[in-house]
Amino acid sequence: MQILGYIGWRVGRGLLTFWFAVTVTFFLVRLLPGDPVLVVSGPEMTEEIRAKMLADFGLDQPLTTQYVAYMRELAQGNLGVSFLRSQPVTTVLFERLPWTLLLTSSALVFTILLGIPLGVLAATRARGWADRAVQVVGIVGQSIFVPSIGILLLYTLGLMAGLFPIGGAVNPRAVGFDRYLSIAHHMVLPCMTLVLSSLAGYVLTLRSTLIETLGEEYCDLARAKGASERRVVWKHALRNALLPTTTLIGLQLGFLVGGAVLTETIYAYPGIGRAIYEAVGQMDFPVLQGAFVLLAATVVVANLLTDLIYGILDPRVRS
Amino acid sequence: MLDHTDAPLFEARGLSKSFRAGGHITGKKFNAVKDASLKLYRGETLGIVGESGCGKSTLARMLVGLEVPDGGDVLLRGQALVRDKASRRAVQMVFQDPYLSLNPRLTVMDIIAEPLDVHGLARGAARKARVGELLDAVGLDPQVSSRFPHEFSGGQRQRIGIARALAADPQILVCDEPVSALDVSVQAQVVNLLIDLQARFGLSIIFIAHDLAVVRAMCHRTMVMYMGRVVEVGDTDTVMQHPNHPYTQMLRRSALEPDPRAARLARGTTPKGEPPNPANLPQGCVFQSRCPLVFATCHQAEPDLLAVGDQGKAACWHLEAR
Amino acid sequence: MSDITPTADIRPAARTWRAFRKNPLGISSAIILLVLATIAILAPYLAKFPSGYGRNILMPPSPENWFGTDDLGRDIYAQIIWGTRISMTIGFAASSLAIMIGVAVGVLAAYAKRLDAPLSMLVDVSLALPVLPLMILIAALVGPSLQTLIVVIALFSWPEVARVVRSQALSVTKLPYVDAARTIGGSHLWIIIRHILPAVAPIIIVAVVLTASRAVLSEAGLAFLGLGDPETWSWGTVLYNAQRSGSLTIAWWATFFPSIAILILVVAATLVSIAYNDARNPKTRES
Amino acid sequence: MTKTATKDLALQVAGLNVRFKTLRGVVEAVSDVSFDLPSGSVLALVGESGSGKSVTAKSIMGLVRANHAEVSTRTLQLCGQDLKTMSEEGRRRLRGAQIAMVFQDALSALNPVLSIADQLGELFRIHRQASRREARERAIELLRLVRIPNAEKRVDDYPHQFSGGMRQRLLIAAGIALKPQVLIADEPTTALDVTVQAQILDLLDELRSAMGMSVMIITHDLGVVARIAEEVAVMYGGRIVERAGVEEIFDAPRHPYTAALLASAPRISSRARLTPIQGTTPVLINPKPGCAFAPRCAYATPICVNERPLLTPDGAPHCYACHHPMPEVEHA
Amino acid sequence: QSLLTVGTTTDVVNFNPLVGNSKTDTWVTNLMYPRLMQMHDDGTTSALVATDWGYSEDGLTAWFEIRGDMTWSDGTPLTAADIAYTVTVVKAESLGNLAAKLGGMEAVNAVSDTRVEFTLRSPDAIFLDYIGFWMPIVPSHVFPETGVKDFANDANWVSAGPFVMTGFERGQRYSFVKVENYPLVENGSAHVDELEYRVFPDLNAQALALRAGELDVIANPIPPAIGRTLATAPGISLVEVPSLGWAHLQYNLSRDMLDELAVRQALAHAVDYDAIRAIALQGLGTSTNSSVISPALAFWADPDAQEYAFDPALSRQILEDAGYTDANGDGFYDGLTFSVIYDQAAGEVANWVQIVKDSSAEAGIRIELSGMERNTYLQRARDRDFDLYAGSWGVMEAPPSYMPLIFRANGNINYGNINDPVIEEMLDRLVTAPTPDAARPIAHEIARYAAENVYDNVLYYQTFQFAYNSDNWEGVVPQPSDLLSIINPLSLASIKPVN
Ligand SMILES: Nc1ncnc2c1ncn2[C@@H]1O[C@H](COP(=O)(O)OP(=O)(O)OP(=O)(O)O)[C@@H](O)[C@H]1O
Ligand SMILES: Nc1ncnc2c1ncn2[C@@H]1O[C@H](COP(=O)(O)OP(=O)(O)OP(=O)(O)O)[C@@H](O)[C@H]1O
Ligand SMILES: [Mg+2]
Ligand SMILES: [Mg+2]
Repeated sequence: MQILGYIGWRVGRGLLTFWFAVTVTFFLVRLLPGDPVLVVSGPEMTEEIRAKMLADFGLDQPLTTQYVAYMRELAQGNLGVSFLRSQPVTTVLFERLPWTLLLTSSALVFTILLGIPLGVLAATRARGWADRAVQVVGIVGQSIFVPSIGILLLYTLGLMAGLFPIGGAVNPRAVGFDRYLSIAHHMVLPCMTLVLSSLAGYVLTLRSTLIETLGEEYCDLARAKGASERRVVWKHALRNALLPTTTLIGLQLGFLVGGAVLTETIYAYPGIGRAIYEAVGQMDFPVLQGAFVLLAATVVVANLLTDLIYGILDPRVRS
Repeated sequence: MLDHTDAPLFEARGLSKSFRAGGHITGKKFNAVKDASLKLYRGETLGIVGESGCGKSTLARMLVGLEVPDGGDVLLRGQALVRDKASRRAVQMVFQDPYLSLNPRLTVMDIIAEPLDVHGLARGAARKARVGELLDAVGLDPQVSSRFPHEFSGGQRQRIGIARALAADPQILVCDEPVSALDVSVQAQVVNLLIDLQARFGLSIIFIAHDLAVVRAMCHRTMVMYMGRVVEVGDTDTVMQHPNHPYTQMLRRSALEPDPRAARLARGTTPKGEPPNPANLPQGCVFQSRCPLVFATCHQAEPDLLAVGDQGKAACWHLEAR
Repeated sequence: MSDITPTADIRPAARTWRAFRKNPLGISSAIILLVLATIAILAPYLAKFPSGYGRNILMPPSPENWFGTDDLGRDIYAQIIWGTRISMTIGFAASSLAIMIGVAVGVLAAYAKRLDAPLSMLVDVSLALPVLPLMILIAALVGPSLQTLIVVIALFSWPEVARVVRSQALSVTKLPYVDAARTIGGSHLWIIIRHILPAVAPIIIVAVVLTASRAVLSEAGLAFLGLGDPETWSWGTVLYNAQRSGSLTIAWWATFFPSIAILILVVAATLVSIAYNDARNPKTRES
Repeated sequence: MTKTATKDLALQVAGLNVRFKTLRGVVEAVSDVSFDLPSGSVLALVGESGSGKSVTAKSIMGLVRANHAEVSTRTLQLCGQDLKTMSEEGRRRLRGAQIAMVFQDALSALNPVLSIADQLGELFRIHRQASRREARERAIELLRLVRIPNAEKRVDDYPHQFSGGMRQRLLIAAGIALKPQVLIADEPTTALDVTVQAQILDLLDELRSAMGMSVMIITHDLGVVARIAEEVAVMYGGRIVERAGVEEIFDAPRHPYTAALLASAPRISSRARLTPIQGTTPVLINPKPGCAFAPRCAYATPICVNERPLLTPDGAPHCYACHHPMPEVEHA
Repeated sequence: QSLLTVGTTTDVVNFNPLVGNSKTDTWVTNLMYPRLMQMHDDGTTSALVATDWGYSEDGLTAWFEIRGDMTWSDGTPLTAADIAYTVTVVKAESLGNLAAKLGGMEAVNAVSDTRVEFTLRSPDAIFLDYIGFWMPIVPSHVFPETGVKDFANDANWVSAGPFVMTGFERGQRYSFVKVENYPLVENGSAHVDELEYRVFPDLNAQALALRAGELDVIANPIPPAIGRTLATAPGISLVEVPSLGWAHLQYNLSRDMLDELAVRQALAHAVDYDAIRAIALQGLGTSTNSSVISPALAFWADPDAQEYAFDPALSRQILEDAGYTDANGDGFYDGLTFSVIYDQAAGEVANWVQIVKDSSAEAGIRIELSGMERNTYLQRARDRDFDLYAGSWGVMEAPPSYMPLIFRANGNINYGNINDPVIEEMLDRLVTAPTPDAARPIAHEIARYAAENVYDNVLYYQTFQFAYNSDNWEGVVPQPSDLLSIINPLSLASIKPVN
């Protein structure tokens, strides 16, 4: 019952978050200056055409009316129709979302796979040179301007060494298993860039919590029980130290999922961040709004997953 | 023995406070304090003892206005205590942890003068003089006022905390386990200081502790709490030597004296059982799960506080039956 | 009765400083930050404002142009020096703004129990928003200028600040000395100003440094997408010029120097705050 | 010293020094601490906060590992095995199996994210190469041993699901799991209520006699010392200032500190005004040459300030470090 | 199976050629929806689908004869009815700029399978040229009767170009296969079997992809800086084509001071025209002699036009004569501060505004750069919310069609807010001139008048550079403007692998 209460509370919170994000972006998108129909027809368009187009998309209605209508449609899973493409927004965005999810989740997995051992290394050798090296490398990775590293990697590994394709997500002519290989091949550089830029956050958090955790009394007790240092670190300290890191992952997801714009730009990766950037230029409100809805949903779901993982890691949450 | 025929100076009537278990909003509600009443007379020290989590601090916090009771009243000279600055001054508190109850970023001067600043009681030279007086009163050299708390030992810090409370010119001092964090040797310093200050300023003191021996040394009357309820109250000597409530008896029996022969006698006589989960109490007396004397009535209803002897009261169905 | 032998203990702040001094990474990073700040202040003495065009376009670094020239023949060294000024201004202005909002929200949430749930929710939700796309949206539609950038970056950086301030303030509000101030009769404002703000001050210092460095990165990102202020020279603008003119892969100096400048600033800021946190935390301090 | 002579001693410590290099200076946490723990006996280490009790215990366990710490001993033997020359790996094998420790704060000493089965079973898995299943079985047995009801079910619970008293039992269970020769209990009851404290002390007593282990108990509660100890060592300022059998200590303390400590303790049986020890506990940073207690001592003379007294009479069952010991009293 | 990959920076916004307006849209739809005429480097048109055209004596009827051998990729013949259909729906649904041009048309009729006739309200000398070049022909049997505006056209394409689209993945690629019957090239169909547009948002990365052999052609014009490296890169060739539009600095006449001729003249003399062409454009720009008729338009060009001299001293003289002073001695005339709006992302413009800023400073005029995101910039231009506007027009091929738009008081792209009865009168004459020959002198007159009054400051017309992999491909057919360049249908149909 308690656990159900907890889950209910988290889900409720998630829904609230979702609603809030949708509302904020709805009004943001519409309250800002700029003329949506301009792009559709170009500056030479006449006044009548303009008025007609505004009416077509309901943009001449009061904002509140538009909002109510939008929420009603949203409840039925309808995100509206793109201004420019005469296509449902869902169609437009679902071409992009899977790529973003694929890229960011792979980056996340690699970040964690790399981050944990590096964090452990740094913490167990605190203040030693290995620790400093991990810190510096991690921080440098996080601080490099993404396009700079992107161009550098493309130039060296892509053009000079010819190891990786310069851009795109997949070679369309590859079929079957080759297709997966091709997807992986195309993903290496963008994924590497994302991992590099988010690794430090995890490593540093893990490092500092692990240092603290290793000083906890239960770690001393484990040592008193004759556990080897290795066991103390991996069995006793790590799970506890991972808790704040898990929270961090949840917090950074929004950043990661929406923040890959620069990476996607440089690597010509067909993600949703890039789609948003394009939609801004095109003032395609429905697509913009829809992208924010999807991102918010992704983040909310991911946060629920994080909560779940937290629950698995921390029995105190479960009961 | 103090005269208790006057009206009490300070009184609590039927105070209750409930919390959610675990502090989480999905937690189950339980009574941290339930229907607790007490009277405090001028110049007297009332001890409150009980096991950890029995609601001593919560009661104390309600008395000084840090916690808003769910029900019940706090009265000063028969008047309900309003939560304004001025009446706050009359009831001051001394905290348990001498390390965390002083702001490490302020000098001793600023710490002790805080009540003066808040109430605008003294400024400039007067402020300094008053702080000097207070430091002197708690046995510290007024010279130390420019130092920071971390430069003092636990006992000295506790003195600073007491000086701060005194700066507000209170009539009542609520001390929440002021000595439990201190070493025995220092404990005695603070206990003696409180006794002396009480005599000097005519203070009334509520003294919370879980160590019966300290209460014995310090308090005129003693109140015993269990699971948020007052189970016994009375003259300290009676409570210590002839406890009426089976819980008080159990406490008394478990307490160890620094005397090898006496202590060894206690071996193997320990009562079994642990306090129940406060969020999941059975119907009836709260002590039923550990009481050696439990009988049918105990499972049905909670006993009321009944007068026993001249001043004492206890809440037990056995006394009712007697 | 009063024999006060001061214990050999030192003040927490002094202890932090001593521990900080012992960390070579932290101390050298702090020096780097100071140097950058000096460059920002002394920019007019270090280089002429990069205006005018020259016929020597895209020249590699040389004695005349230490960092080479860009596609309009302008000196990149001068652009970097003046860029330091603008980038740091944006960083600190945005972070100051974000800190003000974040501290207000964080302290309020920690202090006023009733506001905690809604405010924490607000913070969590704001953290969940896709920040960069929203920044792009606003910057694009309002029109890029220094002020827009500062406000937009601040608008999306405060929740992080609010979160750390809240958790620190929360632990402070639970301390007995805050209770003590309440029993004395101190007003809410008194308690917040006298006890809570000073206690979160160290966190705020760290947050200023970190938020500022992130703001610099955000500015560079926005500038790179064409949303920078064209009137000024920030590091992001220099990079954007390189991108737009197509010199990104051709003239390494046009990309390298601004990237390095950003890198140095952000790395130094991060290392300083890590070293400071390590020095402040007795568990990680190691003595 | 012959081999047989050492056999009877479960633990032999001589000349233990522990120093910490800190920002404030060198903390001489433990200086020249020596004591023997005979097999099967209970030694109480008493002293005020900061007197070095925990550091002594941890250094015997080999758990003082911070790189700013410096540990040295003249002798450190566990049942005749020289720990001083032993490799870290060798000492690790002894920990938990032949020498075990019970910590003060059960809540922070139990790992919040591991089940009790994991935490207790771990001992068998490390030292006895037990299978996961077997380890769990043994954990259940242990829970029964320390009287935790419903052991089969509770073994899968997590620390936060137990009450304070039960957690302390869990720690004790971990301590006695492999029937060590020496059990060091660092303030095992300080955090507990008196009623629970009494239960725990009973349990310790019982287990000790059942298993015949030697116990070193650390406390600052004189009531606990009186209740459980056979031998007592009083620590002050990182040194042992007096060592004797429990009755001698309480009846005829020779060191003024011990006497003052006893006098300052409140008693339920009397409401006399307490006699505190004035002044404060010593600072362990760069200590002065004389007796650490001199500034607070009623009997101090200039020699006390200048010259540190040695523990005398050497090797005697009742020894003390004082220039002006309290008169020996005849007790009835 | 040969495959040609073409890089572009943006996605297709709309596959409906009658609606879409982005460059990539045109590049893609051009390959499927043919035009009646093609355009040459000098802005003249010639036959493509149309074989012959002309006006009636009174100028009120216009007609096209078209080839009879064209078919849609599904086998349906392409007939005059398709043209009539296209014209009808564009007019009926007011689709884009084309609709504006059809305002003066009364009716359209497919009189036979190969002849279509238009009834005009008044004579229009360039009606046929305009329709001929600007109107893509769409299949009437595929496109809907009504609601063409909402027709997404995003599947089952039917093409009468060299290629037909087979599918796309947004953000990644647009795939085509060749159409068997494309009689407009010698071969009768394209040489390559498959064609693919690939999206590379960043031009720098795109250039890397070309060098790495992942792209064969880059559709976007190459910025001069990249051009310099690609020129020397092995296996890559650059092709130059002229732009048919021009870049200009427009003064908003409804703003204070900008309504004074002296100020506009001073501004005009404060632009370092040579530097702009030499530095910002790396020599890839040609002077328009400050005329709104680009010399690239061989037929229309005015040989006597003269560029404003870059002469800051002269500017200062003019301003001082007009009474401007520099009281505070900061080197700038008091109050003479203008902000210039431009699209941050428009490569060359963003470059030369900086030059304009610096050279104007020499003349004591302060210019503030207000670069912005494209849409905001268009919006500001539309609202005439700027002092100075820097930008460029795409294809401005016939003065009678664009001059009214830029000079009439109600002209749609009269960004300068020009409101001058003199010019209105000249425009009336221009648009009713029965033949191009009759229109030309009037156009010259207008251009000169505009230049005298500094109604617009036309800076240059650009030479675009396009790059392709010449190791692997040959036979490109360049056409003018970045809209056609080397990825126009004829070019892509002619391009073939090097043996
Ligand atoms: N703010 C709070 N929220 C939730 N529960 C609380 C809160 N304050 C106290 N409690 C709970 O109320 C009960 C009584 O607590 P209280 O602190 O009054 O006990 P106590 O007798 O002072 O114990 P101790 O001897 O440990 O100080 C405990 O179970 C405690 O966990
Ligand atoms: N890791 C450490 N670094 C520096 N100083 C330390 C460290 N551990 C202990 N000390 C110091 O050593 C001295 C002895 O500490 P110890 O914990 O042994 O005292 P204790 O007698 O166990 O006190 P308590 O009764 O409070 O547990 C103290 O002054 C303490 O500050
Ligand atoms: Mg309490
Ligand atoms: Mg200890």
